[in-house]
Amino acid sequence: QSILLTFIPNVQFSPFYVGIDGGYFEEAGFNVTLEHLQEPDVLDLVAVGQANFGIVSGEQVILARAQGRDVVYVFEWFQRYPVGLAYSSALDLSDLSDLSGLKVGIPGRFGASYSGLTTLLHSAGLTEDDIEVVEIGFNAPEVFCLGEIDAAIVYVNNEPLQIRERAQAGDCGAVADVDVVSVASQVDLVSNGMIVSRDLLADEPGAARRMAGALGAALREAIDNPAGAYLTSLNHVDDLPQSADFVAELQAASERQRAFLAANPDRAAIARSRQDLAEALAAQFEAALLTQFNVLLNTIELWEADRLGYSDLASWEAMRETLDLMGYLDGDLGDLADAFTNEFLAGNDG
Amino acid sequence: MKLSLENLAVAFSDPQGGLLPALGPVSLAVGEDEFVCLIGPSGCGKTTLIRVLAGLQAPTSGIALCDGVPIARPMRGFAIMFQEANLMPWRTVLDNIALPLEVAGVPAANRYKTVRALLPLLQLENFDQAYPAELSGGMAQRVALGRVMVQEPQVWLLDEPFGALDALTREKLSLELLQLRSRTTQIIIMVTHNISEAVLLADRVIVLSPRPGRLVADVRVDLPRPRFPEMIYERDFLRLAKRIRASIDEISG
Amino acid sequence: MKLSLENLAVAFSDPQGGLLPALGPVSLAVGEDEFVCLIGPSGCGKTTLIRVLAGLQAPTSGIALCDGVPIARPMRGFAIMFQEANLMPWRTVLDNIALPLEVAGVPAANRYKTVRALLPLLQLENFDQAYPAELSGGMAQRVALGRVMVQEPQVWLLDEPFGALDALTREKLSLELLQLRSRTTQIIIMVTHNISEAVLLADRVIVLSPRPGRLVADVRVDLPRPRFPEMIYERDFLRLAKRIRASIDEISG
Amino acid sequence: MQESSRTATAKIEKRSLSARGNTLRRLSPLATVLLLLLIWLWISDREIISPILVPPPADVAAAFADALADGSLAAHSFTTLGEMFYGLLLGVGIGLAIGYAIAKAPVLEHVLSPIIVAFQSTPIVAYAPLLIIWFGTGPASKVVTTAVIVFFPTLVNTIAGVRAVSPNLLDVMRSLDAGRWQIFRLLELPAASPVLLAGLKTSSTLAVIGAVVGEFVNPQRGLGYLVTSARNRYDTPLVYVSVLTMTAIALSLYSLVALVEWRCLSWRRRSLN
Amino acid sequence: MQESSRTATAKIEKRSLSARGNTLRRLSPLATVLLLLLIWLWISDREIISPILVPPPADVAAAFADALADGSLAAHSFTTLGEMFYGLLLGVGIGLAIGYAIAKAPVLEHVLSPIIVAFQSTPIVAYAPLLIIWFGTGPASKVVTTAVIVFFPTLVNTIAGVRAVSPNLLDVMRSLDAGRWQIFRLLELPAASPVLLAGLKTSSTLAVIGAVVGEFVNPQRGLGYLVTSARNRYDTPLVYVSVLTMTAIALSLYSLVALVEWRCLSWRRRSLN
Ligand SMILES: Nc1ncnc2c1ncn2[C@@H]1O[C@H](COP(=O)(O)OP(=O)(O)OP(=O)(O)O)[C@@H](O)[C@H]1O
Ligand SMILES: Nc1ncnc2c1ncn2[C@@H]1O[C@H](COP(=O)(O)OP(=O)(O)OP(=O)(O)O)[C@@H](O)[C@H]1O
Ligand SMILES: [Mg+2]
Ligand SMILES: [Mg+2]
Repeated sequence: QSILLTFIPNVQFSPFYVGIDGGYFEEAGFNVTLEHLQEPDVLDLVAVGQANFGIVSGEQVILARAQGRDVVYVFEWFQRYPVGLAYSSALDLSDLSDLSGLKVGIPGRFGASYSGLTTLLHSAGLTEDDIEVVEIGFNAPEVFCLGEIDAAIVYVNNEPLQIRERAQAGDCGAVADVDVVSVASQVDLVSNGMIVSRDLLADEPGAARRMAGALGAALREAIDNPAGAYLTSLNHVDDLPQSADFVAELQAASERQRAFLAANPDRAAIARSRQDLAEALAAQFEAALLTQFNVLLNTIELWEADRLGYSDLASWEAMRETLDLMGYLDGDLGDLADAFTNEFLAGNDG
Repeated sequence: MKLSLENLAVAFSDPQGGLLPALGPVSLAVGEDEFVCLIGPSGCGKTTLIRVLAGLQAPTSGIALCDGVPIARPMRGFAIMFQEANLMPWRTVLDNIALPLEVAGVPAANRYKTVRALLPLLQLENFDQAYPAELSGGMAQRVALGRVMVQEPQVWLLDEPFGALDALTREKLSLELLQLRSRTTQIIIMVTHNISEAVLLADRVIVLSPRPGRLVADVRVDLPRPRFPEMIYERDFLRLAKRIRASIDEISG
Repeated sequence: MKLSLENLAVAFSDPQGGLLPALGPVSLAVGEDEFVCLIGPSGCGKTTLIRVLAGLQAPTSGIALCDGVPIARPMRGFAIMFQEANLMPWRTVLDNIALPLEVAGVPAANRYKTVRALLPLLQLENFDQAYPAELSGGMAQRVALGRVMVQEPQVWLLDEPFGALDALTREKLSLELLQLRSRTTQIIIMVTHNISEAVLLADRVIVLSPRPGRLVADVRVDLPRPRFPEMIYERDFLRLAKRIRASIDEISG
Repeated sequence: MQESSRTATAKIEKRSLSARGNTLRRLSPLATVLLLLLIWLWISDREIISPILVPPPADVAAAFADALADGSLAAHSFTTLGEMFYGLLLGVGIGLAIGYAIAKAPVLEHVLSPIIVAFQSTPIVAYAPLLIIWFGTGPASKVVTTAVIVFFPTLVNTIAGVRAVSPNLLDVMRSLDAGRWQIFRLLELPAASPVLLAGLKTSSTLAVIGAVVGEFVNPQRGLGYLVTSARNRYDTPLVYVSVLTMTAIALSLYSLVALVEWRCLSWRRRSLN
Repeated sequence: MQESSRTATAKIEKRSLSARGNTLRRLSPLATVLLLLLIWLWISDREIISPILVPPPADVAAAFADALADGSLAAHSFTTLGEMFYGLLLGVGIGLAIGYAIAKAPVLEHVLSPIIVAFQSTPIVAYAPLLIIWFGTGPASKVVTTAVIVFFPTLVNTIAGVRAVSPNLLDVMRSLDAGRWQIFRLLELPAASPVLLAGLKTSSTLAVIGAVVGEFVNPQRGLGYLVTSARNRYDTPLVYVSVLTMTAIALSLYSLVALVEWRCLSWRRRSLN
């Protein structure tokens, strides 16, 4: 059983590594291998039945359904939309409409970044014509630090860290620190999650449920024990920063966390435990060693929810509205409610 | 083996898009053991004739036969020496001469032995490892001759084989050719511009007209064999040479 | 214009990595208006000598001078005809002959006029639009000769210019050469293997030894001019021819 | 007897049929395209591959008509064509110049090869930011991408072609006291042209890739952008339209070079007859 | 007088110095690399380009040492090398075969060129899903990517090289009643080798690009993966390490071809002296 992922092996996929190493997938009856592909390829391969499970963002589901790919979104992995706008702290953007007239870098007019920018502008009552859009590819930190743009559309869990690190090292021109306004803070847009094909639901209705359950459990473990998740990721991601000290410290932290979790703490307490861990590590290790771990912590903030996997119609509608604004929806989308389902999530039995 | 040409003619498409008659029609029969020299003005089709016999050029009309079989492709036992040396520039003298043996599948040691035995005769003793670009014009021609000799053919097709050689080397090699031939029966058809050479070597001298080459004279050389260079001062020799010269002068009016 | 060679010698690196003496040392002076024929065994360095004079080959020792100036690169007024035709396969006969004029910057109309006037002489009338691959060996050689003629050189360096031609064409062209020369003063240095031709044409016949070629005989031909082919039957002619033949026989011992 | 005269007759016929042969020759690429179209029709009709991946020709034709009608296809194509044109100009020009220099002075090959190979083998993503900073986000960076990829085949084939020029013919030119430029124009260019044109064939098809890859890295407009954006919108017919347009451009360029070749090498064709 | 004898002396000296010349020749690429390194040092020392884009050599060296020590660089390189090897084998093999066929039967060029050019000019993103369906997500799909890009230069140069074989020498072989394979081995291969090797030079450097692009589309491991991953972490020194490794691989391959060329064409060198 392949799960098709996007991008490349990366600490952000740690729930899947936990799912494999922790035996969650196996328990659910899957022998999982992970493959990384371009997002449209993931979607098409799931749609034609070449693979059963894939991870794509919600907007892709809408777009693809409009073009006749009958895939269903069964588990919302990222509860918060990961895109945001990074800008120098020196800039006052407390009111988003102040964006007007600025030079904003974006990878290109496609994908999640573009949806994110459109949504941000829309919620600020602006349009693309009010700002200067500069297409820079995936080169935001460089271009930003060289002062070529005023702000950049970024993935909030990764690039701001990189830029901040540089800014603090004095490597980022006039910029001393960056602030981020995330799309999620303005509008709830549906984000990355797991898809299956309609055919699979018809042929093997149990498979989606078992997979959603396993993923939910693995995701929960990754959220609750980031140190453990990072250690597991080391087995799957070739070039995660590590050192003997760091690994030993993470192992200790993971053990402590396990003990702490055994006492059934509430979610707020767990969140605090993550914060504490981050601070403790920051005091102990140099920043370069910690970046990927911090990416993981940032990403966990995007995953965290009371009901993992749950997506609501409003976030889908918001996404559709955005896509409409972008002029991307010309096909026949049908009923948006067919695009996703929450029926396979734990606690929704029957 | 017997060769015969029956109304053989070759035409090429000419620059203006028409047809350029290059040779013939020619009819000719060459017996078992004949040494035939071809003489004719430049561009009259001698090379073309040789190429037809070698199976490299299809006739436009008429036919060339070997023992009654039409020559449509290169035949076994035939060897051709081209007007140009046509050596492979990446092969040494040794390997160029050995090429026919290599194609025939003779093992390396054997073929080099055979070729080395030939080098003194060709006066190329110290040049076995030289490349064609390091040879003089006459040396290259001798390598090409060696490439024919090594095949021990039954039919030799030689297109001005001694053209680039000085008189002495020329005599030496042509006498060598006569000797080789005295040992086995072979047909030799040789193009030359040298009347004395033709009379000295051949059983028959064929004179062709200007383009398109037709048979103008077929002079039987009935001098005794073996022949020697000194013969060129003999009466009979001079008579034949003059007759050939006369028929050449005639055609060019 | 006067040419002189002073202890000129050329050596090439030989296949074994040593040095192969190819020519000389040779010393020679050629006057204003001389027609010199070079005779020598194959591989003795005739071509090499011609190439040194053409400025295409640096001597290993000694020097070649033109009016006292060392020849280190191709000189104005010199034209060389190579032993091979060396035509450009992508140029028609017309364009191949016109090449020197094109290099000299002569406008197209003029150069084609000049070349066309030359074609009958070369017996290439209907082949102006033919490509080299469509020519016979002798025709290609005549194109190469035309390429030299069109330059109207003061010094002609001819390396076996008539080697691939039949006796008649050969005579015709060499007489043409004599005529051309009778009109202006020109130096002609010509390699040939044909003793009669040498005596008929030259003021001096130089005989070279086998490699490395040294001067063996320097025979002054004092036959009256203008000369005609019929002269070859005259006593003086035969005497000179015999003398040259004797010195050739001598060196090859 | 029959065999040989048959050969002869065949040879003569071949000549008189050459006009018809030319027409055939010109039609054969069309025949291939038609055949491919039929295979495509058959595949999508039988759904041998899901229509999600291989849309039916009719859909693609419709998408093509749309893209033509609203002028977007033309606009994107012009962008890409412009990038290709300047990229080719730059890359081929520099490739010819450096290649000629190397052919004439072999030491240069040893000195320059590390730089040249590095240029050629470094994937563009690696230096995309530098490209954007130096050449901006406009077409210049794509022109550079194209030039880089186009440069190499031109270079190596120029070297090979010029080096193979017959030394005998070089002697002829030298004996005529021809200048460098004359030697190049009258001897080296025509002598090397078969190899140069082969390099140009590779370069011209790589030019499309170069421009499109440039547009992937920094997509603004052009056919590369169109592919990416159509792919991201799951508009497979439009993906096909843009890819087929690229192919058409590449094929036109290739045919152009082939035509030049056909003209330049007419002598060889006639000589070989 | 002096001038000419100087030329002569120079010529003789050149010969006796050829051993030293060889050493020089071998060292000159190293010298270039050294020079580049110095320029790089100078740029990053003076911060002419921001260290964000061009990290100091020392950092890159450190990253290189790390990547070597933990064996990851070797592992990724082997993956990419493997893909390249099989891709080259496949692409060059097919290119040679089809190229030879086209050279011998020119009609084929007209029939096949649309297919071939289409293959060459279609960006891989357009057919990535098909590639994965047919060849899976393993190395096979990258081998195919490599083969596709490597195929074309081999093809066109094979055509050009084989077509340029002297018809006179072909007559020699035919007169010896040589078989097809003998004609190929004894005449066409050596005669066409300069042009074939030029094609191989282009192919071998494109092979790196092919493998890496394949890895971008479907990244599991390999140098393409390493670049993406380092890029994503904004680990510029590691980006440099992986790119320099690619360059080193390309350069080795190129040198290998150049070496073969040096051997094959020794006759030409000696003839030209
Ligand atoms: N491949 C060809 N294409 C067109 N015409 C040709 C071709 N080969 C030869 N010819 C023509 O055919 C005629 C005869 O040529 P051929 O080479 O047989 O003459 P030849 O008698 O050998 O002359 P030479 O003594 O000069 O070598 C010439 O006019 C030549 O132009
Ligand atoms: N480029 C070269 N490299 C090495 N050796 C050469 C080169 N050119 C000529 N030679 C050698 O120099 C000697 C003289 O050659 P050259 O061509 O001058 O002879 P030639 O007198 O013209 O002979 P022929 O009458 O056969 O043409 C020969 O032994 C030849 O092998
Ligand atoms: Mg002939
Ligand atoms: Mg000579």
